[in-house]
Amino acid sequence: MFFEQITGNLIQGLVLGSVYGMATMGLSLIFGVLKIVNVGHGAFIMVGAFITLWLFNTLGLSPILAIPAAFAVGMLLGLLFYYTTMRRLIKAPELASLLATFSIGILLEEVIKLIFGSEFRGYNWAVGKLNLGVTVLPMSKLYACIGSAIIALLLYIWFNKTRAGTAMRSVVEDSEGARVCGVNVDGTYAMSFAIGIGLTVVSGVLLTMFIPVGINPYMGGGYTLKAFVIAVLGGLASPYGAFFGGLVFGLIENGSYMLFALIPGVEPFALTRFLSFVILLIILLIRPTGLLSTK
Amino acid sequence: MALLELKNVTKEFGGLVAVNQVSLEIDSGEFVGIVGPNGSGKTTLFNVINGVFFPEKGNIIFDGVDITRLPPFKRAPLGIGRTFQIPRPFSSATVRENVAVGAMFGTLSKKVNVDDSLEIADQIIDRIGLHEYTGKQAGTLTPVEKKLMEIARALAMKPKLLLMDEAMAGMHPNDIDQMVDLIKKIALEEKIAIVSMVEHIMRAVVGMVEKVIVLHQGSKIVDAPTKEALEDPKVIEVYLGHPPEETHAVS
Amino acid sequence: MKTISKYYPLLPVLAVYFIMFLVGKNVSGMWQLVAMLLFYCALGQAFNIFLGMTGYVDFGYVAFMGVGTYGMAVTITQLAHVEGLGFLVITIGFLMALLFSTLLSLAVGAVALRLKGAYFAIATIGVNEGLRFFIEGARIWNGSEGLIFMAELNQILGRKTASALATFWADIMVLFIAMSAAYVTLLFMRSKIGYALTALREDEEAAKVMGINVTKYKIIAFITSACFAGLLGAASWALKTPYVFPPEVFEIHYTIEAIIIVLLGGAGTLLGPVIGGLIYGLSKYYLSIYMPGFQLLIFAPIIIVIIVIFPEGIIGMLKNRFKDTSLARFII
Amino acid sequence: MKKNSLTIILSCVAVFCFCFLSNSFAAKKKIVIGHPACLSGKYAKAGEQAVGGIKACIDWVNTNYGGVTLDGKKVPLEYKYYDCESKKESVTSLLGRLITVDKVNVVFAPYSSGLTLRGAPVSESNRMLYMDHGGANNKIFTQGFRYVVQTIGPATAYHEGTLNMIHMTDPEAKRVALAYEDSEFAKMVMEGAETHAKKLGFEIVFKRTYPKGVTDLTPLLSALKASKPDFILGGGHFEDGQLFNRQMADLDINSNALSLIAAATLPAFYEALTSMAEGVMGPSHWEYGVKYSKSEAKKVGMEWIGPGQDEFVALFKKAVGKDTIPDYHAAEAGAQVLAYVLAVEKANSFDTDTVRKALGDLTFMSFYGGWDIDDSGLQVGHSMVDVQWQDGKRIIVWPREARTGKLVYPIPTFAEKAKGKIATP
Repeated sequence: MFFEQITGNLIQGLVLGSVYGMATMGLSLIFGVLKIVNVGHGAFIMVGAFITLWLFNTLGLSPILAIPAAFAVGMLLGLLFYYTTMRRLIKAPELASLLATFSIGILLEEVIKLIFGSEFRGYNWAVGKLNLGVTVLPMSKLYACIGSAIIALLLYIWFNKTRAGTAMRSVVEDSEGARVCGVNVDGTYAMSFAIGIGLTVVSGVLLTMFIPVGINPYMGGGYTLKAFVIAVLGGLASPYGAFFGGLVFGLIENGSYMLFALIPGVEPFALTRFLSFVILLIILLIRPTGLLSTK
Repeated sequence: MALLELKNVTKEFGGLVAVNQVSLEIDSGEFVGIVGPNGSGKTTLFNVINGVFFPEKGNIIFDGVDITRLPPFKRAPLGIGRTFQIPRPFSSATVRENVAVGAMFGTLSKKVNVDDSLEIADQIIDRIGLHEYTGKQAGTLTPVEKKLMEIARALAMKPKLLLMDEAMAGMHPNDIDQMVDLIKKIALEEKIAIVSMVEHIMRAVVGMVEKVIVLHQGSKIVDAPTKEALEDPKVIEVYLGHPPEETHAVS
Repeated sequence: MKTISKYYPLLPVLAVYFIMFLVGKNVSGMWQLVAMLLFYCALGQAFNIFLGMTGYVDFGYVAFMGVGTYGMAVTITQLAHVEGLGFLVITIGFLMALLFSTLLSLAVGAVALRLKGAYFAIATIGVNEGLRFFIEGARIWNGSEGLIFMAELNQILGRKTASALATFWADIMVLFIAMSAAYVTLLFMRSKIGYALTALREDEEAAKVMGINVTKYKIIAFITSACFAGLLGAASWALKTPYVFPPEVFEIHYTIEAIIIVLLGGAGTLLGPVIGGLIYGLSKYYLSIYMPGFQLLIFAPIIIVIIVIFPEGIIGMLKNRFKDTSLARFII
Repeated sequence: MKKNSLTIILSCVAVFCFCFLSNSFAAKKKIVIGHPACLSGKYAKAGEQAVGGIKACIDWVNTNYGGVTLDGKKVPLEYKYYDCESKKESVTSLLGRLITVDKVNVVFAPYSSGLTLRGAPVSESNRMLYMDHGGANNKIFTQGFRYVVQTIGPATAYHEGTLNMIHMTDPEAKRVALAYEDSEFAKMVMEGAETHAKKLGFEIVFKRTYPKGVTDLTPLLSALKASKPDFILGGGHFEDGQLFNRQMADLDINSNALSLIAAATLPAFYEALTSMAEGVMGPSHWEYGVKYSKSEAKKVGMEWIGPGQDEFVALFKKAVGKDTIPDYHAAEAGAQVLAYVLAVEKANSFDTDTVRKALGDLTFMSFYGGWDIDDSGLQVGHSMVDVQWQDGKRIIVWPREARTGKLVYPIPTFAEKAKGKIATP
C-alpha cells in the first residue's frame, strides 16, 4: 500500500516536475544572460494562463493552440519591457532591477484584474484519462508534460545549433568577451529577455493544462517562489538545467509527503514546502552553480 | 632579511597552473618590476601575495610572519598596499573618504579614528596633488585621476610593500614620468618597497625599478637587476617570440 | 562644537518625527495615520541600515519582524498567568524579540552572507518561506492557528492600560525605534563601520585588500538591522495587533514595501527612509481614500518610473543638488 | 535650480499640512456607517461583495424603509468606506479617520479574522461599535472586547449541519476524512467538525491539512484515497476548494459525499469545474434561494426586517453595476446593516453603549436568516445552510426547513459524471 502510494506520487511528481521545469526556463535564461532576477516571473505565468482561458472559453480553441499565441504575446511583452525599462537597469545594482521586475509583475496583475476581475476561474478540457494502476493521470497532464519536454528540447537545439543561440551562450559565459568578439550584446539582451518572457508565458499555458483551475490575477506568486528554488537546483543561469531542476523538485515535493506523514503531530504538507527551501539553502551553500553542472 | 619572501608558490585554477613554483625575495625599500606578457600569471601572483587567492603549494613570508593562509584584510594592515589594473574606487564616496578608508583599516594601529584618518587623507591628497578633487565623488573622476587616487589610498595604508598593478597603463608619457618621480620620492621617504607589474611599457620599467622579475607562463624565468635582465636572451625571446599585437593587448 | 555639528543631520529627521507626533497628538483623527507613517518610516530606517549601507538585498527581511512578533507574542501568552508582572512582561517580550531576531540573523548571516547578489536575495527568500512552513508544519507556537492574545494583555495590564497600549503606546514605541534606528544609522555613518560598509558596498574585493574585514562589518549591519526589525515586529505586530498568524508575519510584501521606501528616499542616506516612508504611506492612504481599489495600478508604474529616472532616490538627488551649500550638512 | 527645488519642497510641505488639517465638519443629520473595506489585495473578492451588500441594504433602508426612526424622525443612513488593501497598517489608520474625522456612528470590520482583530483595539478605545461580518474565528470573542458584535457565524459551526445531515441520511456512513487548508480559519472549522463528528459517533479516518497557496494536492489526495472514507469534508478558501475538487476528479477519488467550505457554494466553482462539481456540497451562511421570508418569520414568531430575497438581489445588482448574484459575503454584510438599524430604533439613540445593549437583546429574521448574539458578541442565532450542485444549479438541501430540494446521496462517481450523469434525487 505504502509502496504503491509512493510510486504513484513519484510518477505524478515527475509529470508535475517537467511542467515546473518548463516554468523556470524563462527565469534562468533571463538571469543567465542579463544577470537579472525576474521577481515578476509569476505574473507572466498568469498572463499565459489567462490567454489559454480566454482562447478556450471565448473562442473555443484548444490549449495546444494557445502555446504559439502565448509565445507571441510573451515576446511582445518582453520586448516592450526590455526597451522601456530593463535596458536601463542592466548595469544598475540588483536592488533596482529586482524592484522593477516586481513592479512590472504588479502592473500586469492589476491590468488583468481590471479586465477579467479577481474571480478564480477554470476551464474543462476533457481529453480523457490514463489509468496506471498506482495512480490516474489525466491526458491533459500528459500533454502538458510532453509539451514541456518538446519545448525544452527545442530550446536546447536552438541554443546549441543556431547563430543567435550561440551568441546568447557566449554572453552567458562572458558578456565583455562576447562584445569584443563582435556579438551584438544589446540585441542579444533584448532577444533573450523576449524569449525568456515568451517561454514563461507559454509555461502559463502548460501549467493550466496541468491544473486548469484557480486562474486568477494573483495566481503567480507561489510559482515565482517555486521557480527560484528550481532555478537554483538547476544552476540559476542554465535554462535546461532548470528543466531537470524542475523534475527533481517535482519528485521531492510529491515524494517527501509520504515520509513526513509518518511523523506524528506535524503537518506533512507544510513540511514538504519547508524541505524544498532547506534544499535551496544547502545547494546555494555547497554548489551555487546547481546540482547538474560539471563545474 | 627580506621583506617579502615567496617559497615555491603554486596556484592552480582547475587544471590550469597560473603560478608555477615561484620563489622570490623583495627587500625593504626595493623597487621591483614584474614583467611578463598577458596571461603570464602576474595578476595571479599579486592576488596570491595579498591574499585574494590562497596558493595550493608554497609559503609566503612577509616581514618575518608566515602569511600564506592569512585573509587579505589581515595582510593589508601588516603593510601590503595594492592598486588595481583597472582602478576600483569606492565610487559613491569622495576622494577624501576613499583615501581615509586606506588610513583607517590599512594600518595595524587601532588608534586611527575617523578624524585622524581624514587628516591623514588630506595630507596624502596634498602630496599626490589631488587637492582640487578632494570633495569629488570618486566615480566621477577620469581614469588617470582614479589611478592617482588609488595610489593615494594605498599610501594612506602606510605600506611597507606597495603592489602596483599596471599603474601606468594608458597614461600619457609625460604623466608617467611625473608620476614615477612622485612615487619614487614618496617611496624613498617612507622606505616603501614597490613591486610594479608591467606588461609592455619598458620605458617606465627602466626608469623606475632596480630589479626585474620576468614571468612566463606562470614560471619565473629571470630575476636580475634591470639592465642585466633586459639584455637577457630569455627575455628577448619571450618578448620577440610573440607577435606584437598580443603583447599590446590589454588583459 | 565639532561633536555637536556631527549630529546636525539628525535635526531634519527628528524635526519630521516631531511634526508627525504633534500633528498626530493634536489634530483629531490623525493619530492612527501617524502611527502607520511611523511604522513605514521605522521599517525603512531599520532596513536601510543593512540594505542601504551594504547594498545587499535581503528579500527575506520580514522574517526578522516575524520572529520579533513571535518573541513578544509567546512571552505574553506564556507569562499571562503569572501575577503582578505588569509591564515587566512587555520588557521581557522586547528582550525575547531581540533574542529571536539576533539568533535568526546570526544563523542567516553565517549561511547567506557568503553569497552575493541574486544568490543572496534568493537564499533570504528561502529562509523566510522555509521558516514560515516550518512553524506551520512542525506546529510550533500553535502552528497555523497562530496566537491571539488581547485577553492575555488585558489580564496582564488591565483593560484600560492594554487598550491604551494597543492604540497609543505601541506607536510611541515605534517612534522610539525609528528614532533609535536613525541615531544608529548616523553613528555608523560617522564611524569606521560606515566607511567600511560604503567600501564593501562599492567594491567588496578592493575593500578586503584595503584591510577591511568585510564579513565582520556585514554581520554588524545585518544584526543591527535585524534587531530593529524584531523590535518593530514586537511593537507594531504584537502589541498593536493582538494576534500572530504565520502567513501574515512572514508576508514577503512587507520586504518589498521596505525596499520601495528605502529606494524612494535614497538608499544609504539618513533622511531618505523617513521621506520615503512618509511619501509611501501618505500616497497609499490618500489613494485608498480617493481612489479605492486602484492604488496598485497607479503605484506600480510610478515605481518603475522612479527606478529608471531617479535611481538615487529623493534624498540622494537633493544631496547632490545641495552639495556645496550650507544645507549640505543637514542632508545626508 | 536651487530655488526651484525649494519651492517644490515647500509646496510638498504645504500639501502635506493641508491634507492633515482638512476635516469634514458636516452637521449631524444622518447616521453614518464606516467601513475599511478590502477592495484590493488578497481579500478583494470578498470585500467587493461586502460593499455591494451593504450598499444594497442601505439603499433599501433609505428608500423603502424611509430611513431610521429616531425620536420620531426618519434619519437617512450614509455609507463611508475606504480601501484597506487587505493590510493591517491601513485598517487602523483608516479606522482612525472614520471614527474621528468622518465621525461615523458604527464601524463595520474589514474581511478576515486577522484584520478584524487588528482594528478591534482602536474601535474599543474610541468606544465605537464594531460589527464583524467577515471574521469567523471564535477566539475574537474570548478576548474581552465590549463593542465587537458578530453577524457571520462562528467557524466551529461550519460543518456541523453537514455532519447532522449525513448522520440522518445514511446511518451506515462511519468513516469521515477531514482535509482542510492550514490556516487559522479552516483549522477552526476542522476543530469544530472533528468535535461534532465524534459526538455523532463518526470515525475520523483521515485528518490532514495542506498549506495556503497550494497548487498541487496530489500527495495529500493519494493518501486520502488510501484511507477509504465514506465521505469527505474539507476546504479553506475558494481557490484551494476548486483545486481540491478538480484533482479528486483527476485522481478518480470517489466518495458518497464531498463538502468544501467557502468554495463549493460560489457560481464560479461550477463554471470552472462544470460536471465535476455535480453533487458537491458546501456549507454557506446564505445562498440565493433560501426560504427566509416575512411569512417564515411570522411562523417562528420572529421580528422581520429588510428586503425580501429577490429585492435584495436586485438592489445588489444595482449597487455593483453588474449582473451577478450576490454571495454570502454580500448577504451577511447587508444583514448587518439591518441589525444595526433595528438596534438603533430599539434604543432610540445612536450612543454606542445603548445600541450595543439593544443588539444584545435583539433577535430578528431577515433575508439572511436568524440573527442573535450571546453576551460576548458571538453570533448564535444564525444557522448555516448546505448547498449541493444538482444539474448545474445550487440546491439548498439543509436544514430541512430552508431547503429547496432533496439531497443526492451518494453522489455519482467522477467517471459517471464525465459521461454526463448529473446529480438528481
